[in-house]
Amino acid sequence: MSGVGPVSAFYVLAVLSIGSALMVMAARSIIHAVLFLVLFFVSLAAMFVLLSADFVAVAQLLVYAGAIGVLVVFAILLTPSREQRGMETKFVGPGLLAGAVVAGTVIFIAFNTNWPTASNDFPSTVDAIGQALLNRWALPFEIASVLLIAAMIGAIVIVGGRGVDLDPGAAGPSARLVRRER
Amino acid sequence: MTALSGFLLSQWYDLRDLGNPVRALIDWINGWGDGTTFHWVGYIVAGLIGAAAIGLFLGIAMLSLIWIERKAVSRIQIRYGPNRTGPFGLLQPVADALKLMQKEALTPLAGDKIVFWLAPVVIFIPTLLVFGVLPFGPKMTAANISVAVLYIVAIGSATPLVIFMAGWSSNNKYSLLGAMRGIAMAISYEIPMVLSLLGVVLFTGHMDLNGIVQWQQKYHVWLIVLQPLAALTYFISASAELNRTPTDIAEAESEIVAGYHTEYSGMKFGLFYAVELGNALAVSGIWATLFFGGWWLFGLDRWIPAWLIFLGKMYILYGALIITRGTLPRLRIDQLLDFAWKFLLPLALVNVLVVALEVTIWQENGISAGIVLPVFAVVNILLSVVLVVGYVQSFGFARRQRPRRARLITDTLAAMPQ
Amino acid sequence: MVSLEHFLVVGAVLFGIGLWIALSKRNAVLILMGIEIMLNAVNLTLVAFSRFVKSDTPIAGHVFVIFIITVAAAEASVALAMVVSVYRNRGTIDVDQIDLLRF
Amino acid sequence: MTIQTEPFIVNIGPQHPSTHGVFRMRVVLDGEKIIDADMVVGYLHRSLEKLAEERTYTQNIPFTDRMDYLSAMSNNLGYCMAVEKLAGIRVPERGQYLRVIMAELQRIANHSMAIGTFINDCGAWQTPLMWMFAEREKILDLFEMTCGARLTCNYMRIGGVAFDIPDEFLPAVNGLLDDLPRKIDEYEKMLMENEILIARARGVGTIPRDLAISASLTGPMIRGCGIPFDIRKADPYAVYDRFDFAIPVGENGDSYDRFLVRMAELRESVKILKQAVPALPGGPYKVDVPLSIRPPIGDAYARVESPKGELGYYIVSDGGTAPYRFHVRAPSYINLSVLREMVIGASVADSIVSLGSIDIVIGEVDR
Repeated sequence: MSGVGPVSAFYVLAVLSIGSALMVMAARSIIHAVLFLVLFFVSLAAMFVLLSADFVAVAQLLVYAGAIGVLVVFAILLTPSREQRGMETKFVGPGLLAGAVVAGTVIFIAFNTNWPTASNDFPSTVDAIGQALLNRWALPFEIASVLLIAAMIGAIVIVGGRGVDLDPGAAGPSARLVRRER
Repeated sequence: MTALSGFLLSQWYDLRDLGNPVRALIDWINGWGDGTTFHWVGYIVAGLIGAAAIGLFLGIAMLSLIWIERKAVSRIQIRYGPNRTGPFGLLQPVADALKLMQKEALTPLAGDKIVFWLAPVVIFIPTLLVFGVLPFGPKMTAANISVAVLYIVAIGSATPLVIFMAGWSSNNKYSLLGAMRGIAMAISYEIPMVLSLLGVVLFTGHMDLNGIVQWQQKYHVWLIVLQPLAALTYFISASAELNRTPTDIAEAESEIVAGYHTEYSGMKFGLFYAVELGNALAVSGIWATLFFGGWWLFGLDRWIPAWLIFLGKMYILYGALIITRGTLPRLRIDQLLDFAWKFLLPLALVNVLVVALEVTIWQENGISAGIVLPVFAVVNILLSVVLVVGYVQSFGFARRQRPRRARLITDTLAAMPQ
Repeated sequence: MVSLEHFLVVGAVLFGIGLWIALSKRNAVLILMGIEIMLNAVNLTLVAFSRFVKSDTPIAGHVFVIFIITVAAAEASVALAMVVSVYRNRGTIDVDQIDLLRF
Repeated sequence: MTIQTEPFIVNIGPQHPSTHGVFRMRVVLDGEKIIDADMVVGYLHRSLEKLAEERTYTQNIPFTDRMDYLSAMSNNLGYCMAVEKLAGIRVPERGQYLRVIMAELQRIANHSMAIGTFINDCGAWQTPLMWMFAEREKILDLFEMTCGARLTCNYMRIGGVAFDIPDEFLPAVNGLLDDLPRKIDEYEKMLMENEILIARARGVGTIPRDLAISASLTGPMIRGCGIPFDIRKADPYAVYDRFDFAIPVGENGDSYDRFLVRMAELRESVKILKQAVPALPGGPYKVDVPLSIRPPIGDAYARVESPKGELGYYIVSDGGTAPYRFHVRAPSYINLSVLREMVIGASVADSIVSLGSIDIVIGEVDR
């Protein structure tokens, strides 16, 4: 992959994705964290486009940026967190260490392996993925559908048949303004 | 004739395809130097021209839509509508925009200022991006991507998050209520929307919008004839995501003031307003492309510029949105969600099933399209009429209300309940 | 010139950040967000492999990513449902406080 | 398993698109459900009742215009009737008929407005409101023709009406009466069978019959509950006992029934007008009454069926030129008192529909 466009796009997207991932860690408010997470998802989708994986990119946008982002927002609003400070446990240092060790190992491996490289540029990934999903990987495909149904039922059962009570006022900046009645 | 057409057509001045002059320009740029060095300049110029074209088109379209909508709605409401600024009030949108720019842009003190400022800007992005894939003509797509149908859905699914940003950062209870309503509705209506689009993709075997238009051109039929159910469910669910009147619960004026943009003033409010119009235009554009043949009009597109046909269809279908806005009252949120889950979702599922069956029959037996498509059309139209009418008859609200008129009593004493 | 290693480095760094978030945050939703970042890092690596590594079925990388996205969606929905449920029962989603291993 | 949710307080109003003025409803919400509600009124209080004690009886008539500014004629009528009762003045026939004609025109105008705003509260984007406004405009034109004012007419006088009608008034009324039934048909077709409207208003804001009686609701509010209480029939004033008309009642007492009752009352008003206009007698339209009238010591209560319900005026006289005590039984205020029962347990959207179906005018609530 060469040329001015793709290379500069890669560096911009790399900085964007790593930066937004770091901001998820550093964000003061949990809503800001979610917004940075969505930015991270979007920049990763752009990265997939750069890798000429159009379908995966669009699926990433649809599922992560659309569905999971909204889901996380819902969960945050349903579970108002009283305190915004002290979001970190005492494992900040060890966690950073662990992350650095894992990342370092992977980078070390990446540079010390002789990858058999080729340039697989798929002209249209939709056709190819469709064929692959329904022929070679038909069984995992079916299992995935079962998994999705199981997850749906499971989520409904866990949250309970009592109906979801939305409590929008208790989250976000307005949490401070809430006064208890009764 | 052939010599004449060769002289007149497919040159840079052939206005049937506005892409021609752009292509001529790009070819000229690519020819600089030894013919390969300056390709990146052409790359950037092409992108800039595409973005500028979409931006310019959207700007003009929004200004025109403000006038059209105000005028049409006022006709529905037996008013004159704007008629003071310029001939027929044509300068009213400009006056509106100037007024909005002059107004003070307030920021709530206790809100989240960065997110508050960001939301009206970010909400423009999905609108712009959708117009990037709409085919205005056979070769007039800013970005012809192979997964355009899925792309549209994916882009659209980002909007509720921006609505949430606007509602949450305002630190206003009405805004937050509106944002939550908007998100709940967007999630519910996305499913029937995707399913109705799935029917189209299954039937045509194309996921790029131009391919779908060309399919309709090839078989000489509009897809609404073949898939009325998908057209209906798409139109309802897409217009539900637009926050326009029958379904504008996210900014329900009479209930929660203005929903998620209660706190916005000046041009920031103007941006929300413009995005609403732009999204409505985008939906009518997608509807025109998928179900009404896009830039193709039974061969007329050879003589009339294709982009004019597309624009005409887009504006005519926008009229449907104006009429629904002017005539229908708003539903309550639980009724809207019920409608999505209990009416649109089953219909869309039935549509997908029927389409899958029909495609299988068609492809497996290799029947010629001339025989099979009319049959499908008749079957599908009958099926959709039966389903919709049957649903309304058995579950509609009108069934349950008994006295259509108030009881009239002349002898009040005798009728007084004891 | 961008090669496979570039993408692998980005993927590794993202994985590390995800791990850091998942290990060090107190809020269950944030931990979940860390896990999502880790999954996405893996997705990036897989797509990069599929694009750059010689193989008979290079599309396998994309298919794997599709499955991961599916599983991630299922995981996120169930996990968030559990978070909501735990909050209702315990009144907190602080993982330090949820140590009874039962409702 | 108890679900922990924190209620939060929302002020619906005093600045809100659909509180019909400066009415404030302080609700405690649980999600979208209202668990408690407080009504706060008084933002438009002008102490009309106290001011009236300082002015002569005739000077008080303009005050009544400004209470329910959407039905000024009915307000004038009730006040003049109370003073006439106190002073023992008999109004000539022509004056009585003119009063009835004006009051019924006013009822049509008011109900047009009430129905229009009610459907606006249900979420229509102003189309029905504008259509209804078109009818109201024609009636306001008639008022302008008669007394020069459109909204605050100040037309009734103690002992009759202020002016006789101009020559072009009766043809205009007849034209309107020929036109109106067709228009009402059109509105019924447009609104009554609208599924969305039925879905929004049916079963919303239901008032039980015994609550309606014990809260002393009047007007379309109580008739919506199925009780045919109408002052025009129960305690006929002016010349209402000479006309043949019916009292429309609803069945369940929900918002939709109140809307139906108002729709039917449009038709009944047209019926009364069609009888009253041809029967308009000649003769004087007013008896001569001194400008600063001094009624004998005593008190009087007169009530009329204003479009919103029983509008009563209680006046105590100490023999001077100004009333000693002046009290108004305002139907908007008393009908509003059940709003709390209507909205608790409902959602925000439903509470707005309930409020819209009461048809309040803040000028009358606060006086």
